[in-house]
Amino acid sequence: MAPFTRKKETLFLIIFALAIILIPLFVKNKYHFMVMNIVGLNTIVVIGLNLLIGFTGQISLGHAAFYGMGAYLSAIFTATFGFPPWPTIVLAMIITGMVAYFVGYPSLKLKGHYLVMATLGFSIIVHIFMVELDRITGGPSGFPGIPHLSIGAFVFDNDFKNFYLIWTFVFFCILVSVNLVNSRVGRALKAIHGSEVAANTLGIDTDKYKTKVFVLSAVFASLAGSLYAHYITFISPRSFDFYYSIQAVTMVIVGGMGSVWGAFFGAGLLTVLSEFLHVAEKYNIIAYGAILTLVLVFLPEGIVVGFYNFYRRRKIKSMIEKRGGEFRV
Amino acid sequence: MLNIDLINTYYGQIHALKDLSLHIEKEEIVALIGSNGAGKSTLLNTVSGVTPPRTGSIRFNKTEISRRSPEKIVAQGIVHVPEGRQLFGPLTVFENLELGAFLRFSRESRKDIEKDLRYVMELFPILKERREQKAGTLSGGEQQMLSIGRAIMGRPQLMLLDEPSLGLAPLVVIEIFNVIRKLQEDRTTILLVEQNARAALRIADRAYVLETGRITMEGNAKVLIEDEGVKKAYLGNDYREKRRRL
Amino acid sequence: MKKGLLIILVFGFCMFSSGISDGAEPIKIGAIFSLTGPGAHIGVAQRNSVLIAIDEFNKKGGVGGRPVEMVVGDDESDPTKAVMVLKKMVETQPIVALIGPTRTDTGMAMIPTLEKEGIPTFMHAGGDVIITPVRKWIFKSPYRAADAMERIALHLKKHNLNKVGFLHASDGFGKDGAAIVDRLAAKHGFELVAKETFDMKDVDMTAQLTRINARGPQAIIIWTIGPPMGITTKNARALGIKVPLFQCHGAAEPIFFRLAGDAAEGVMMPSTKIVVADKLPDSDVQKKKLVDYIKEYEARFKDTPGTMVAYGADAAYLLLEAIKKAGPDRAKIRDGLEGMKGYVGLSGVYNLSSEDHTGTTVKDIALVKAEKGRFTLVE
Amino acid sequence: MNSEIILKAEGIRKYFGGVAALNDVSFEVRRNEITAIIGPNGAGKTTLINLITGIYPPTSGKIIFEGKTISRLKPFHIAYQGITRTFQNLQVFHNMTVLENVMVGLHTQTESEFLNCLLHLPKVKREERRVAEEGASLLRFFHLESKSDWLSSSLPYGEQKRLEIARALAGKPKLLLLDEPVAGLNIRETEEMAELILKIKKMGITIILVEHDMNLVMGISDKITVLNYGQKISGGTPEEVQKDPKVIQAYLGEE
Amino acid sequence: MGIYEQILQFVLTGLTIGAIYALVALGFNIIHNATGIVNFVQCEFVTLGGMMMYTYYSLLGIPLILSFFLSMATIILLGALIERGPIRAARSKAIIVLVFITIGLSSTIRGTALLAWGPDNVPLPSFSGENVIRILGAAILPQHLWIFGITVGVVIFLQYFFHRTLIGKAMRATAVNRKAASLMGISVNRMVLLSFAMSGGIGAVGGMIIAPITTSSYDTGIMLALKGFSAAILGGYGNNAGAVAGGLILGVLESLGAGLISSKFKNAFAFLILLLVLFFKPTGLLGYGESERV
Repeated sequence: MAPFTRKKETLFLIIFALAIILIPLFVKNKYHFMVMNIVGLNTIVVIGLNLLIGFTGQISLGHAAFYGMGAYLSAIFTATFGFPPWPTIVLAMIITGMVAYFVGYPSLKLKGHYLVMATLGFSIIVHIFMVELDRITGGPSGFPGIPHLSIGAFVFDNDFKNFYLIWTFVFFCILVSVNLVNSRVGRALKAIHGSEVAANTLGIDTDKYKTKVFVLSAVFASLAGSLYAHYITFISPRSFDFYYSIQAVTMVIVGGMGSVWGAFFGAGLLTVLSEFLHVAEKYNIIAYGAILTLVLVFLPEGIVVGFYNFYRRRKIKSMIEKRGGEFRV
Repeated sequence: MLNIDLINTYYGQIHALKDLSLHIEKEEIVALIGSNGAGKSTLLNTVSGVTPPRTGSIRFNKTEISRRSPEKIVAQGIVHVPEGRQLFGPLTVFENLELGAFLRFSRESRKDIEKDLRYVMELFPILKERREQKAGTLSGGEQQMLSIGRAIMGRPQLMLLDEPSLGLAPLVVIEIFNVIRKLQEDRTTILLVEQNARAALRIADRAYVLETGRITMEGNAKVLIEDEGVKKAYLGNDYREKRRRL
Repeated sequence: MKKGLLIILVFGFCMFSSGISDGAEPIKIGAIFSLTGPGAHIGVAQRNSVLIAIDEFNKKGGVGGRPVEMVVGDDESDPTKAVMVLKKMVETQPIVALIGPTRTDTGMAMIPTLEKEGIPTFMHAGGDVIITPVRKWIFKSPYRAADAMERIALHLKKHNLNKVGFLHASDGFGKDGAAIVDRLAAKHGFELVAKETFDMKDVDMTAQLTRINARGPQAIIIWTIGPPMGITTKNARALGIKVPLFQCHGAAEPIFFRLAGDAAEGVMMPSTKIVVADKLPDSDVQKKKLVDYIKEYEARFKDTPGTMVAYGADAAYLLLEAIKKAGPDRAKIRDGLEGMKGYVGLSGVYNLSSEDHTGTTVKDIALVKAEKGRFTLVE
Repeated sequence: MNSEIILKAEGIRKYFGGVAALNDVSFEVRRNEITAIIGPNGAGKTTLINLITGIYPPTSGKIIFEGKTISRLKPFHIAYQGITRTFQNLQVFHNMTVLENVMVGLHTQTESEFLNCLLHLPKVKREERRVAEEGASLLRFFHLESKSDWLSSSLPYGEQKRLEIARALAGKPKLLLLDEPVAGLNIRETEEMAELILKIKKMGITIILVEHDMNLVMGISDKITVLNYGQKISGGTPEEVQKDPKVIQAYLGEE
Repeated sequence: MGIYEQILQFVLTGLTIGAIYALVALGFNIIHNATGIVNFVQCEFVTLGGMMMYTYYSLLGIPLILSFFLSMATIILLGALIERGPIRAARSKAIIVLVFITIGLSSTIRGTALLAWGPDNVPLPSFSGENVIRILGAAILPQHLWIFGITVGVVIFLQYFFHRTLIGKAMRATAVNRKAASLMGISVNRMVLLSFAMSGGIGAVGGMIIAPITTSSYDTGIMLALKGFSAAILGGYGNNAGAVAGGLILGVLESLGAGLISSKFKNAFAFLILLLVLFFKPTGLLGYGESERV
């Protein structure tokens, strides 16, 4: 889909920032805060993944591994070795990024299902390491006692404070992503999605860009993982298995590929939906699957892009009709 | 036998055929000539149901077929030999021929089908030798023969032939065209699309010249072969005049 | 969008919280189990076991006429979800105590919140990390894995089986066991000849058992819960391994016979007495309680209770006992639990204290053997 | 008007799984001329273009552009050398607007990388403004300015073809390769395209043209190279080629 | 047990488990060839095979052989329904959308299975007893022979079907060239339908023959399907000989890895080899390159 114009993006960003500031005035419930915080963390992962899948057209089923690496690196360095949390988050992002580079460079030469398998295989290997290196990671029982983040004496030790912390990061992630997709690099990524060969003949080093955006998306996931670890203060491998990868890619698709805001909506809708469906108790999984299927069958472009394109097509149609032309899709 | 009336076909966003009409009589060879991109292949695809027309009608033996799926049209007796042969590469020559008769297995006896198989092997003895070889490993000429042979196996009343001489050495082209003539003698009607205009016009009864989706000339093949306009349709107008205008 | 999200959330909460009320205001207890996901096969049985305990309690008059109501949540076997379910419960229901969760990792994830909120919690999780170190608000009802393994070790010592092979799952429970077996080997002086692991989703453990068998063990201990109990037993028998096989303290379930088939014959395991209640001497203090409970359970769920049920029910019994004495006050309930001495439960005689949040010892644990589709008491 | 040679192919061979698509083809392109490559279907024309633009390397032989061997370079390197192209099957980026398509074409003319773009530094802002302006002026040149924020997929076919040329031109190439620029266009559009190509030539850009439309080829080319069965069978001015019996035979069949 | 007997044991068990992976991989391949997608419902085909067998045999008391074929028929029907329903109705035929539709379906079916059969594992009796068979010092169960035998049977059947029957040839033709197939009068939709039905049947067989060893529950299929997919990719996606080779290689590698190197990292070991193969041969062991036309 076409991007919003720069001005519109700025307007949205301002509205979004205001919403983040104002929402806590209306919410008093820890649970609702926690749901929103998880939405926020998922959003960060999904924004990164969307840059890779939605914009560049390269599918990864391995981002749970990067999410987990962020969480575990933060946990191990701070709780076990007593590193200060903030620099550790950056360190975790750097290490995860490096790993992503070494995995991504050979993997992204693969096409289609082979790329999916390579990323999936990688994430399974990482998961096995989380489980088996139990002296360091705490193994399957998990890693407890991770410190909350703090600034000076101010500790982010409840859902409300973490709301501001997490959503500030979400805001900046959206901001930099909006910057990126509306830039030379963003256009290059979309061009790779549109036609890799054509992109290459226009001077875009497609291998380099694919690897770089893979690294960037891994770094986003790592950041979310670190925030998750410091927020919940406990992590276990179960949170970073391949179901999470599938869930994240589903969020990308349901929100709409190739739209930064779509990533936010996808993460929000699916996270809230699965919470909401607890009403259905044992029909929960069935309902979740059925809704997912229906959305994809009837709104394959995803919710945000789907509606946006619908609106856009109508607009163009009316424009053309005014000029007396013929409209075809 | 086949009546095409004012069809318009779009290929993606390209308006490929514009108000096109033509007709073919029983046991005729009709050639369709014109330069690349004129819409010849699109016309065949439209008749065989691959890219149905947006408007207009196509009647075959008085039955309207323009809204039918390719499978149904094959069942009516029209078989399309597509451009680029479109063989099933990993399957053997024999299997390719068998699949040509796909629809007949449920209606006809094996004997009839085997009779046609022998007929094809007689027409193209090389295919008999290559029976168990994978179609993808054949040479270009052999592939073209197999492609035509596969179509014969469907025992069509009307055969649509798309560029049978494409990329073939001259001797092979002669062989293929001999077979086409033989098919006509055996009472098959043929609509032949060719870039190799001279060869096509030599065996055709009638011909149509197609330029950018429209028919610009039609008539007796023997007459058209001498026409200067045909040459222009291929090699372009005298360029000096053109350049002056630009 | 944000507004829409809020509406959805509020709407959901309204639908969820429309509870039942008859007469006296009920006292609410939260109960979080893994009803879906990989822990579901234990979670569902646990929920059933707790249901019986609560109904029995309410029939006897509840807390001064006020019934106790269980608010059930499903953590989907996922730590993040577990915390969310817990927070939702804390925010929307006036729960005085919590039962569950099923798994060690979901339990660990919930601990920070539980400690902060001050909710007395009786967990069902198997892992000892839950109560080591002792946490103010957290108790657990299944035996300490260390105690259960000790029970096996005592048996080995008695029969002079000194070379032991150990096979465990790579999940939390299995790894916990792997750490304990090292300690016990040192303590009781047996030799650990081989130690192998497998993934919970694996379908064949022949390779691992072959490796163990090659080292000539005199006994093999297998530490896992769920389907692998059956697969390992079958694989071991198929390999012609004749030495005594031991499973963990979660294996004494009717399902063990279905999972292991004929191979189950002769396998030993630590267990609660619930699976051998009818074979207990009448002098056993637990016997009457066990027999009554089994009757009730069989009538209601058309199924024979296994050892897991006993752990689940005890968590409820102990909590209810404490609530009865202390009333709906979280802090008093907690204190009451720590003061619980000599309480006769299904799994043993509980002596809780500020140092011991499990309350059972190796003496409470029976060693049972699978024989002809039933469990029999070994010692 | 024999100007300097800008591109030279020497003994190019290309095999696909043992089958020769091009067999010992040599030819030259002179600066600021339009050189057409023609030949019947399957003659190897598109393969030749793909070799020049580095989509695949030749099996043997050499391609020299402005004195530098480019036959082993990756496509994006070749773009930086000053060669861009269009495609026979349109490769317009359908997921982007018309303006964005052209802006991608300016990739080689700009240099902001990931970090700068993420942070939207002032340098990036300036560059963006420049790119948008240049893109817009290109669209004006191609009469597409009124549709600059349309999704490129919603353009009519003929305009998509123009857009692809605009995109290729944005990279300020010295050599532009056009693969069947008028295929699928009607007569009026074809004439417009011919004018456009001549205008591009006037800008000082050398052009290689692969095309079946002989009116166009004969009308605007300076030199023509004719391929058949992967071999060069003729070459020269349009008049020479039009009269060459080998060419007539290749196109119309045996006399 | 000497080291050679041990290795023999590892190879034998690896081959039987590998046979299951191969079956699942074949199921993936058949649908891939017809549609180009990864069908996640393959997990549920395997799961339901075991669960239906349990239902027919243990709950309804239908004889073993009859139960076997009834279960197969049920899953074949399910496969067909999935194609006729959501897959054909999908507005977008983009591969990623279709793949995620199958993920949604997979979740729905898994939830339904949980509701229908509960979370517990259910047992199935071995087809012919549990008396251990000894081969050169290695021990296997009769069921292992069944697994191997039935897999070989399925492979032979598929070989026969795809190379000797008209419909089979038509399916291969459709996979090679949809357009040409429809020009021969072959209905592409019907071939896709058939491929869903067939891979349902094959998945079900896999689920049924492994269940007596592993027991069966509402989510047993996931890990088998994951390994099966890996096997399919390892062999070259879409290539049936590759699927069989990939499955057996993966099974043996795992078993040898667990037996000789470390049981802790045996899965990591298998996936690591898979990654290395992909890095050096990007289309799997026996895959054809996908050519890109410009």
